[in-house]
Amino acid sequence: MMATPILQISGLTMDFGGIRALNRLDLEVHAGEIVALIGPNGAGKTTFFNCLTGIYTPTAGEILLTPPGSTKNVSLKGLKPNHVTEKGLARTFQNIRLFSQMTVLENVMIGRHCRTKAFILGAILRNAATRREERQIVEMSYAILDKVGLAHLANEFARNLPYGAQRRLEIARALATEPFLLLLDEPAAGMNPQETQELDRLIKEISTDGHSILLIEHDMKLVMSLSDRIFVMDYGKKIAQGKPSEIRSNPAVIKAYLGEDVDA
Amino acid sequence: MKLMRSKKILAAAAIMMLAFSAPVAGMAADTIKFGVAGAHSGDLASYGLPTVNAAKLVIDQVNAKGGINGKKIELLIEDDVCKPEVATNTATKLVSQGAEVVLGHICSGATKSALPIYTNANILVMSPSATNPDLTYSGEYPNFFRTIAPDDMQAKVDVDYALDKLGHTKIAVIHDKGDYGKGFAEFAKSFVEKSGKAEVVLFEGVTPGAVDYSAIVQKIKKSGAQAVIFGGYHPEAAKIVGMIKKKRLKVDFLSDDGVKDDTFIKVAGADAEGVYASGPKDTTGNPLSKAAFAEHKKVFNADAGAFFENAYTATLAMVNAIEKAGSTDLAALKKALQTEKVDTPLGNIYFDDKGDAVGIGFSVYQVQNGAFVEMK
Amino acid sequence: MAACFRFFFRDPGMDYFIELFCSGLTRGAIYALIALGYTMVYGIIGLINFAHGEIYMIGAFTAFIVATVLSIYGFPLLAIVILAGFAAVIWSSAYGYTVEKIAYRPLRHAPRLSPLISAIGMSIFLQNYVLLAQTSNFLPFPELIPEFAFMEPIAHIVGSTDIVILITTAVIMLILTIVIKGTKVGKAMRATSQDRTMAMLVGINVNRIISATFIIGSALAAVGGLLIASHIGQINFYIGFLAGIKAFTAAVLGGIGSIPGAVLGGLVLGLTESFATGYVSSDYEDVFAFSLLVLILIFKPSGLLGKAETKKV
Amino acid sequence: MLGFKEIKNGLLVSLWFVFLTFPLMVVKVDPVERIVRWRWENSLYVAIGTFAVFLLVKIIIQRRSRNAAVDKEAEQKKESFIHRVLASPRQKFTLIALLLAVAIVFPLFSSSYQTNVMTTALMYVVLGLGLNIVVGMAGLLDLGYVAFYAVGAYSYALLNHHFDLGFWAVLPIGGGLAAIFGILLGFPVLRLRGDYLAIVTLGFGEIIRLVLENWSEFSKGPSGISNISRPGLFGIEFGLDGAIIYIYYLMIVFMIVTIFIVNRLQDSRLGRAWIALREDEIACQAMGIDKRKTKLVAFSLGAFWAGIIGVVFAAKTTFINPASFTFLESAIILAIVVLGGMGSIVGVIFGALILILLPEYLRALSEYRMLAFGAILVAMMVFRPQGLISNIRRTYHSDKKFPSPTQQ
Repeated sequence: MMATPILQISGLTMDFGGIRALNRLDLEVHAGEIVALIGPNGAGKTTFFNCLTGIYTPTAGEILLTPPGSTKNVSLKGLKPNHVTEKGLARTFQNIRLFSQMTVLENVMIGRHCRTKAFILGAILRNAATRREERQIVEMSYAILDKVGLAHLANEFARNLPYGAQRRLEIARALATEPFLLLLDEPAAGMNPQETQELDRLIKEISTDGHSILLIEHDMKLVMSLSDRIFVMDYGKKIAQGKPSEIRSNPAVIKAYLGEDVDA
Repeated sequence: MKLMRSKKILAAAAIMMLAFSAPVAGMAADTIKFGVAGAHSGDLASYGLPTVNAAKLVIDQVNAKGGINGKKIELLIEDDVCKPEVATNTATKLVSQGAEVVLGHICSGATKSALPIYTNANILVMSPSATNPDLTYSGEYPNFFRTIAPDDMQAKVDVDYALDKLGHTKIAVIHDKGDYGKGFAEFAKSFVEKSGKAEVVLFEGVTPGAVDYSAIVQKIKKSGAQAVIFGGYHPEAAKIVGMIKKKRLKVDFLSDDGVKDDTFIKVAGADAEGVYASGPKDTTGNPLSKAAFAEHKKVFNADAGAFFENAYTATLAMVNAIEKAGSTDLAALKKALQTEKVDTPLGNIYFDDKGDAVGIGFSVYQVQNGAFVEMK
Repeated sequence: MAACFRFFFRDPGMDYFIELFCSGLTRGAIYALIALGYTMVYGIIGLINFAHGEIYMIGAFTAFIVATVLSIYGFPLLAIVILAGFAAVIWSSAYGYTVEKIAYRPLRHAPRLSPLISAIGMSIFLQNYVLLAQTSNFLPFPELIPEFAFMEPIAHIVGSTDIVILITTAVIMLILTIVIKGTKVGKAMRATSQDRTMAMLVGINVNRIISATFIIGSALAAVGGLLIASHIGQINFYIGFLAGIKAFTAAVLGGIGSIPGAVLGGLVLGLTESFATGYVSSDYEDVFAFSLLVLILIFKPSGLLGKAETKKV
Repeated sequence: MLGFKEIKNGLLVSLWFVFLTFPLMVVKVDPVERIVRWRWENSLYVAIGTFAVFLLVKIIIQRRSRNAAVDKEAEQKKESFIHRVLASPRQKFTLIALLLAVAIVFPLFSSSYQTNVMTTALMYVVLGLGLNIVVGMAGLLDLGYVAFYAVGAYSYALLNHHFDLGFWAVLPIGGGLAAIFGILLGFPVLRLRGDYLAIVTLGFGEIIRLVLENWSEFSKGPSGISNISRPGLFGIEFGLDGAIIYIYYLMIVFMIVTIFIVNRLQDSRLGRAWIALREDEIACQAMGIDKRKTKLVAFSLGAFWAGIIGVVFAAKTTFINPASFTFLESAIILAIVVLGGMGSIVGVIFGALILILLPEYLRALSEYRMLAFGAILVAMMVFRPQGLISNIRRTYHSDKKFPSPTQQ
């Protein structure tokens, strides 16, 4: 018997008015895994992420999160995004959503928000505890930036970074919240092959550090290189799942990607 | 190099700060400084600007005749937007500039906040339009005078007229939510209630500047009121009487000094016919009043506007007091104001020890054929 | 219309209700007329055009000046009404166009709040401009719409001005809706409001469309100015500010950016105020109006007919 | 320098303005006397004036664009002058010390009027800094800020009137009550965004004013509350001139404390959360920030300062009525924040000094005062839409060194 999966999704359904964007999805992620979620445009992948992270409240279904090494699970359904993050699940965005008027370092420092405490009085008095906390935030943020290779740009404005660096900064910001499960929404979109290669390395490194990763990606080369398992979605439904080698030869997947009408 | 430049700029900044703080004007001893304060911009400008014109007219005449006791009068005109906090700045500015007497302020609120500053500097203040009773009754402002009747006196005249002369028993009291209108309305309400002869069937405020008053008129109609006593200014009064006519409502409309203004008749036109308003006695027959309005028309080529006569009277009274007292010393001025009678557009007046004008007299007017006619 | 109601309901309570209802409709239609301009401008450039109330005031003033001059020179009433209306529309549009060009166009790519402050500055400027150029006093606005004889039996409930205002508002709303749905300009407007860059790419002259929006909005304000001033019977330089705030409230209430929304918002606001005055107290009519706004926005954060903002993640 | 084309355009523009201003500037009617006056001379003034302004603006724009390349560097230098001064500790302290010295001696050789006006300006500095938390940092457009100011002012006025409570006792009460009102307002509007929030806050401001105006039993209505005590100092009462100077120094202290606190808030965990909230609400929540709590804290802290200054306001004017708390007041405070540069503390200080002192010193223009004020507001926005002084973010450094990776 395997250990309890850290993320367990069953029957997840999301309706927008009359449109069913997600149709009874089941999915599991185990500790230490890199799982990819692929599918044609409009398949509902980002909606799936939004349901997971509390931006949408799913119509039906259950999302259970079990921290590694623990047996107690928590339901994420109906939780606000910030509580989801507190529970240990962080994400990046497909359309980069950095805080553009803040520096690179501050963007990462924001990620530390839910793991720190200082409040109004602490901010005003700047007592020893607050100073210590701030110091720790800065040091840790620098360390994370160093990991993604942006430490030397720490005091630049986020908006001035090149595209690839912005994507990496999004990852750094998410890592700062100390997630055990990281959701990456098309992290390689718009990157050139060299940047993608660096990203490949970075994600593997993050994985070795003990983070589990669930990612949406269109770059098949990257997906095949990274993933332990792959889920394929189309029209809000799961159409296939399995190891990269199995997915590569799955006829349903090929059909979906080639755009053939399955029902016809 | 860099540092030197910044030092220069710092020095420049410092000099600028000093320049700001330098006294605005030197004290020229050969003129009498006459302050005029009130709302000269913003929504209430139409009540403040006529006072400026009145002061200009009177002072120009005085200066043309060689001034008072050989001294020319210099006007210091300051805007207070009818806001208490601006009025304190206005007042300190006038005091700093050496104003020796002040005509103003226009609104009771602004006057109240400004008065302590003048009181402290022993400067005579005379308002053409601040009607709040406390201003004179409380005794806190010995330097304050006015040429308009306080709210309670105006209200008493209106209520007596409605109850005794017109014999109404159901009165609706409406006001414009302003310090003048509401103050007046509250007195009117209490006088009606105290009289025992009539009841107040409606007591409500309307929002000045609202686009439509038909709902409140319907409510007046439903209340069964025989008369409406309105506290406020002429623009709202004109709108309400217009609506009353439109809704075919038969009620008498009585109002205060803020409505007894020719602009009211001009704006309300035919709707104004039959409206009662209380105001200072006997002005249309007064040659001084005629002359004042004619002068205004000649100089400014426009109608005078609200409180013009009161302001004209106040200016004359103050000029006369300065002349008789021979100085602008507060005690001397007070004595002159209280003892020396002066001819004004509002009649031959002097002031009582509280600061209210005596001799203006107060009566009720009715609009008949496009003019205010005094009701005997 | 109301006469029929009266025939059926002899109950005085019902009478009072109908009277208040009619008052509310008129008031609401007035708000709606001004709100249409707000909503159009907001829909297209996302700006709360605080100077819109002043454009309305300038329209009323122009109509006043032209009407008075013509009546002094002895023109017949019909000619006065048409010419005054025409002049009000021309000059209001000209002011709207100029204000946009001076105070908003240079700020097209500025931070979001800058045009708002510019608009507040413009509003203060225009108020004081009229104050100085004309007078601070209230002026009598000539009655341009005579009391129709056939209305006499119900004149105590609805006057002819009320009817004209109601009909005008309805007609304008219809025309606007048709223009925006059906014509080329309307399509270009919708395109510009949805995505300015895309509109530019497909060959729409965005600046011209924005100007057109200001011109149409201002023309509506002028019509409103003329009718409302004629209804109230007086004008001064400050009437635009207060009416503007209420109209803006109406526009938001109905869902800012939506033409039927502005009209609905205006009517809801007008009726609320009228009933609040009639059944509670006019002391608190504005408190009711704003409380209603808050309540509606809490339950429908985009207003009554506004499109819900879709969260694009 | 100016070609034929500009002259022609200038003529066309002035012609347009002559047309535009024709009915209002030229015709003046007296509807009752039935007289029309044609003031043609005004058309001439308009034509000349517009032409001159047009050419002036053209020259400025031409010079700007011609020297664009050269200017850019200079521009950047100029823009960052304040920043450079602030960045260098020595210059910063010289500047602060100098300003402080000027501020301290200011009332000693200026009239009460000057001191009074300066006090008003300082009050608006603090109000601006308070609103800056809400609008500038947290990005919540609040058009009803004046409501909290009113809450503070009425707290002091009423408590002083009924219970004879002193200034210092009410100061925290006023601030606290305003903060509670901030939370009360904050709750229902949490879901609203952008301009919907703006109109609801505007409505809230109006509601507070209307209640104060109409609920006479509570607030004495429009006739206001007079004879509010001026602040004392350990039981010492001042005369009028003394009180003016005392309140001035009080405001200097308040301003310094406020700057100190706001500065610290800005660079704290909370301040970062506000700015993140302003930048992107969704990303902000996804990073684990509690949107509700962060917004409510912003509202209540902003309101707190408005309440404090409200108390000072009541004590300074000794009389208050609802006329002081109109929408225009909120608009002016907002203008201070936007004009100064959203989120920038130094900017807000400059903005307040300009916008409050300007109308006072424009008094020389008498009736053209507010006209000029409106025009200047527009002009400042058109020529400097981002505000006078843009915000600078604090930089942090690690103990470790992270060298820039050498390019491969």
